[in-house]
Amino acid sequence: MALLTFEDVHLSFAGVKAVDGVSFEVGPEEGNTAELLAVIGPNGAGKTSIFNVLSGVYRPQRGRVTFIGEDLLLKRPHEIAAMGLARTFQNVELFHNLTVLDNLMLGRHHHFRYGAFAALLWYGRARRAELAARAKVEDIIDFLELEAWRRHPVRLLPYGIQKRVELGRALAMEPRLLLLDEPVAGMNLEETEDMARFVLDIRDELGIPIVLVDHDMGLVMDLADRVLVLDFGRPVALGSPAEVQQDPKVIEAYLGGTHGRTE
Amino acid sequence: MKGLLESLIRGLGNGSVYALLALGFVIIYKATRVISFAQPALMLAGAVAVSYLAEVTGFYAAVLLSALLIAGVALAIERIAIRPMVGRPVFVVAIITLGIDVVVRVVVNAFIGRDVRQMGDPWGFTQVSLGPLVVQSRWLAMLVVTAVLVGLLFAFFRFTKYGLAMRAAAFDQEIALAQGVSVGMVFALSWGLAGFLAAIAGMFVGTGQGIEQLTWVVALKALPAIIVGGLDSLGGAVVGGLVVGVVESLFQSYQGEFAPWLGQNVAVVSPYIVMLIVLLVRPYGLFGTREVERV
Amino acid sequence: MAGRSEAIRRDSLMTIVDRVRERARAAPDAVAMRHKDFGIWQEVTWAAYWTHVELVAHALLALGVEPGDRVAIHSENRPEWLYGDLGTVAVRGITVGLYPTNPTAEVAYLLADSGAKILIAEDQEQADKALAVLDECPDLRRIVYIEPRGIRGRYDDDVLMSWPELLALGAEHRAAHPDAVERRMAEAAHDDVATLIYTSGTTGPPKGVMLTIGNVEFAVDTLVTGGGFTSPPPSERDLALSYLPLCHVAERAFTVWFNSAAGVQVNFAESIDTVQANLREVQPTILFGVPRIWEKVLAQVNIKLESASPVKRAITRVWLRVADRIGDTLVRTGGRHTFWTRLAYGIGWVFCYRALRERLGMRRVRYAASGAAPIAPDVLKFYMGIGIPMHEVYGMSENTAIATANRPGRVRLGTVGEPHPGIELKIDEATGEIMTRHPGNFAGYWRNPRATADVLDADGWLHTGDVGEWVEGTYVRITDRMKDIIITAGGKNVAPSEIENALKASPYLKEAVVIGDQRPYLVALIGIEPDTVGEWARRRGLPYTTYRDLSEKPETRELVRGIVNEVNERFASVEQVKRFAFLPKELDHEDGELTATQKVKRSAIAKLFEDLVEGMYAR
Amino acid sequence: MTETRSAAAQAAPDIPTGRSRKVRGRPLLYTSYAQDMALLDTRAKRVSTGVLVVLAFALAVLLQDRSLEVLAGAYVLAIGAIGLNIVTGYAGQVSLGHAFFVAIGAYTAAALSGPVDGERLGYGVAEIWLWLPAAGLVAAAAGVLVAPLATRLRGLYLAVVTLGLVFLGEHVFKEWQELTGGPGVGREAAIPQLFGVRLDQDGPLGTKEQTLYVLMLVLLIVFAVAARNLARSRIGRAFAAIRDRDIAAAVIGVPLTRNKVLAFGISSFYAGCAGGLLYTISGYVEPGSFSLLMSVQFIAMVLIGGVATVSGAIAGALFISLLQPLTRSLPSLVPFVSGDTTQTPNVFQVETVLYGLLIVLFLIFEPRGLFGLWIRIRNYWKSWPFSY
Repeated sequence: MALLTFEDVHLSFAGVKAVDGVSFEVGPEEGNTAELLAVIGPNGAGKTSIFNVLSGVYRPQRGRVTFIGEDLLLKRPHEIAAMGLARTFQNVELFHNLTVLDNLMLGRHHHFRYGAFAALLWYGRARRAELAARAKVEDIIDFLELEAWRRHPVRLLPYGIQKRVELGRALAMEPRLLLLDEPVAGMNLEETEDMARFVLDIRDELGIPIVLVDHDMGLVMDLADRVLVLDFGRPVALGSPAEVQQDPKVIEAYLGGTHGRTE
Repeated sequence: MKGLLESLIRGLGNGSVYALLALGFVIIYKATRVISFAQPALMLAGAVAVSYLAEVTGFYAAVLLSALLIAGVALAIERIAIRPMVGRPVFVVAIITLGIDVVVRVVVNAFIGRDVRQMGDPWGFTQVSLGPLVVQSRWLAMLVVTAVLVGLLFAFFRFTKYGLAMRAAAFDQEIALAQGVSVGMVFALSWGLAGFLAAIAGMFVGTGQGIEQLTWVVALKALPAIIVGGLDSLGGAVVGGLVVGVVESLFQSYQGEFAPWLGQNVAVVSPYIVMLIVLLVRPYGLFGTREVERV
Repeated sequence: MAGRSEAIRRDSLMTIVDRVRERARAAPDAVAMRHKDFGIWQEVTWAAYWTHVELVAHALLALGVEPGDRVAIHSENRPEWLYGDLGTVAVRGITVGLYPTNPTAEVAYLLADSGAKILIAEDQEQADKALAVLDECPDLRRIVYIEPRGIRGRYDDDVLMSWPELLALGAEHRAAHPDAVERRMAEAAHDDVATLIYTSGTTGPPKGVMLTIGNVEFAVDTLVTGGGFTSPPPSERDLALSYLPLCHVAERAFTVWFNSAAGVQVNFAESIDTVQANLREVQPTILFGVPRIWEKVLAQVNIKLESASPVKRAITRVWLRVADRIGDTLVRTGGRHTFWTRLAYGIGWVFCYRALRERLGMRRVRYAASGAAPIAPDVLKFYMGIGIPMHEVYGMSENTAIATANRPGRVRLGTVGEPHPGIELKIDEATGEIMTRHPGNFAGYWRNPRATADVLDADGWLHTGDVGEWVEGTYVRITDRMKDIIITAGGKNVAPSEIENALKASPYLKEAVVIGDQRPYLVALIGIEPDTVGEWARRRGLPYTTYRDLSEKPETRELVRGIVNEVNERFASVEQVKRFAFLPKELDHEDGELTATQKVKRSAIAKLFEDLVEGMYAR
Repeated sequence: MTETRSAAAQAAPDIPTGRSRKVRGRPLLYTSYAQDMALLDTRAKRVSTGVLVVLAFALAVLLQDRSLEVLAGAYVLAIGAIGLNIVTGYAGQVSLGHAFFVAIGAYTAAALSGPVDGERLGYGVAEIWLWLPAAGLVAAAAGVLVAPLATRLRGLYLAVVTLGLVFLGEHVFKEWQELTGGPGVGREAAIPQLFGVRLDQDGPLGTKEQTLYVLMLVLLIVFAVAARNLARSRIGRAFAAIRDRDIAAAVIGVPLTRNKVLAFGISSFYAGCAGGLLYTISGYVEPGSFSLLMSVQFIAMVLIGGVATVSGAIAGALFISLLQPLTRSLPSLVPFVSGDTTQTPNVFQVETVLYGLLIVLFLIFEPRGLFGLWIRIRNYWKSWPFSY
């Protein structure tokens, strides 16, 4: 059974259709290799809206969304997060006054089991849990090469690093599925390459399936196992990068269109 | 029935004063996204100014002069303490206005002194007959003046260049900026208008029984009014003010009779009870717009 | 030399491996090293150190490493480097260190030339380099990778083996042959080659310097336990930060040999980006650096000072001026304080020096050394003035880093100090070449007897290739490399390094290459220091985008012209730089402009930027 | 990821591992997470905090009773200010209703410990370890009841609603004379008794003021440490996340409602305890005390001291409390300021103006308050001889 199913979802704001009958599934099918599904489309194609539906920020008018067999549309954002669905945001949504460490520790919030009383005392279970969480977070710092910034408030960090911290926060949640919203937007070439490397490592080393939203064709075609193309909220094509690139509808709607971007 | 109608008119009269104050709050809120807790002090200052000026210039001229004077004070406050805070969290700015309120009130209190100050208003407690009803003439004055002011205000927002600019800025500051609207001007104008309205309201509050140091509390009734109406709705402010006035008046008249178990003087807090009930149903008030969060 | 080494009996031989084993026995729980990983300083005790060495050694035996076989290590500094090095020496193998910055082509050359059987590669990046050139290295049988990231699960190559697998193999072998390593260690001979240190190759392809166990032991006796550098000698209470490449002889001495012989606690930085922060955490007592590092730190001090608040700047300026005076006095006295300098320093310590040193991570440094390249005296004086006992030392791979050193209390600025006691050092009267003769002289270049014969004469003298002179009878001053001496078209001999160093003493200049062999006058290729010049430009409101853009600003040219003119005043007319041009890029090891030790490859530069040079002579 | 870390250790389990130990003279060289995450993570902090605490206790014998009384009051206010800081500073929920929760605590404590047959409601439970938690818990319960509103409301809507609480509360307390004695009359406050020993009377431990001073100091330390612990726990981080960006907080798994309720609950617990303790010093509660002015005072403490810091809240409380004796002594220093409330300008007016002005000035010039000033000074020295 698929990890995530997104079935005929319709979402509109004040009559504007943001998502219009989109359906897709995310692995794992056979075997245990994690897959990377890319969702591409021009700005305003409804990519981010799909993520907002998935993480419970928006409620669609129609459609069915299930994750590990449970109906997501009945859940609130934090419950969805606790089920193992982690995401990053198009415009970095970090907690700007907190340090990198605290931001990552926050990703582990739902893994903690101690209560307010233990927190006030900082003894026994609370202390042990915090120390253990720190060790886990340090693994991520190591994985994403964030050592030099550990104690910096994130608002002081360069944009590319902030994006990486946000990815780290999502990883700290130990997700079963990772949603990345334009992970390389606004990055220079070097930062983009770094991020691509991390994304691949997450899929291959950590085995976490990923849904990635972007409009950078080059990156998407390099990384993705499958691609879903959207235009004005409507699905245009779904298939392997090679198939999608050949699809005349895609070429018309996106690649050949006025809002297409050069790679 | 007669009592109820009289009570209603009293409520509408007082409510229209609350509406004036509430309009001040909402105008500032729409322009700056901040609730100015300095309004009570400005209202009190307006009342005190009238009480002093009336001795010199006569009552009506005093009202106009005071309103302009307080508008000027509000402008000065905006320029000195609020403008430098642009871009800071609204909560911080709101607390600054709270601080300003405390300071200004102490200064104004010094002018009031320990005793009640009389306004020299032409109405006092004189009553007029409206058919079978006997009502205080000042309630009618409140209603009429407020109606005129509200009319002028709405016309200002609809038809004048500055009014349109303020509406544009309230709708979307960035777009307004791009259209050449000066945000500084909008800020200043909003404070000036709010100060003007607060002074008129203050004058009305002081009519009848005069003003004393605790009179400022009346201005706080505009807070439930704006919450009930919705923080960002001018119409809501008027409706909210009237609702609060009427509810308060009805409580005054009938609570002792129908619900004595609530204790005495419940009318004083009745606006807050109304506010809580409205908020439980509508978190953004009756006419407020819901903020849509974007991520 | 060979005759002498045979005379020394095995039972008096104490290799660095033996020393670690002894320490593990005597003080198993004491800290041998720390490495910052996962945010905290993880400790390695002597017992753990020894266990790792033993396991690696067993694993190497299991992999069929015979005496004399080469094991290459291609990694940043980390405990595994030491485990690999000592494990190799334990089984009488030869360690070959590769610079982490070595590009693929150089990796191919080094692996093929050394004929390494095993490669310990740090991570995917280094393993990739070796995998790409596997065909050119027929001897290479195994690549052991330390970091599994990106390799595990993705690479399917029998030649690869993970570090845990290596240790597991060692454990298995140890279970089967418990005393195999001990026996191999007991066979160790004085003239076993312990390591190949590849020269940086400013002129030709790198050559492998063979250092024997005897060489290393002599170096350890002279430098470490003999107190050749520090006074009092290093001990278990000392801390060092290991951050320069371990394949360089100097860093090997300060990290591996100081550690095993004297018990100095070695600390490994978390990453390249965090060296400065880690320095502040560790506050080492013994610190070795190359001139480029010391210059960089000084430049950072100046930059930060420029952007400090006016009060701080004024106060610090005053105290740095005082430090300058203290430095002058120390230079005169050879590093010994007088009453007045001690008093001035004491007051300045309260207001400036303590905090400054704390910030630099050098609060507790009791011995600092600069070596591997010439350093400007002004830089040394700065450190001495703020209370960091700084010593220029001299040595090279070919003599196991044993030649001369400025000793505490006997510092002579502008010289590389005095020869170590008990060694022979002479300066050829005809050529001025410095020559050494002692048991630290190397056993020859690996598979290159012709090159060996060029530098090691029949009498056992090592020809260093450095030109020097005696100062005050006992100190050695190095004037230049033999090969670099410029003979101008007018027939005058000019030592370019002196001019270059004078230029590079300016915080604004990073590179200076003086050219003029067979030319009418001297010219220079100049590379600016982007940090300081960038800061200077920012303060003057000059917008710039790239390194190149910055160096092409007319204002920058004016700035540099001023520096060049100032330097020229100190030299005779023929030694003056008449024209200069800017290097269009920052020099780089990977582009072949610098050696792995960041020395300029003169010939390569002259060729790469031929147009620029010709331009300066045109007209 | 966990695999990379344990790889080395896994393979050969018989490799001895080191214990973590502190290295002398290297305050930043942490060898374990426990050291790195300790509340006082450097020797310098441990020493200075220790000295400060010893000094505070020493004051009990060094100062006059009159001064001790002022300080004891300041400590209690500090507990209340820490409470407000939890909900407003850490969790970002603007509350103007703190006085309301303080009042609930004060009356719960007074009623519990009051004499059974007295004029007012009383249950005769004078043991402080009983009525203090009770005061906190009842206030916390009130906080939890209000909180659901907070989860529905944003920003200034919440501020106005909590303001409403104060007015409602004031009204109820004035009317409920059986409990409060009514305006202008009031009632006796909670009686602090510990294992049968009255702490508000001269006794074996010293004078009344000394005993109360030590009691308040001990309690302040306990409450302050607990708040620091809370701040660095999962809950403190969740609060900060909600304050900074609540939608993002929810999406990464922080339940908004539960944490806002928790913030109000804990904050009100602190307020309730402060209320219970505050009037034991004077022995008398008057319902008019719990006005908007009290809320503003607490806000002033938090803002002047420093938002979202415990030491800031304490500093703010001390600052505001010590301002009072200072302004009270003004008439003797500045001739035109009168001590008589009927005169103008009088000390009360000066005091009130000072609150207002200080709030405005701090917010404009040093938004991080006294704590921010301290940080600036500390960083000035720490970054010496540079500026960063």
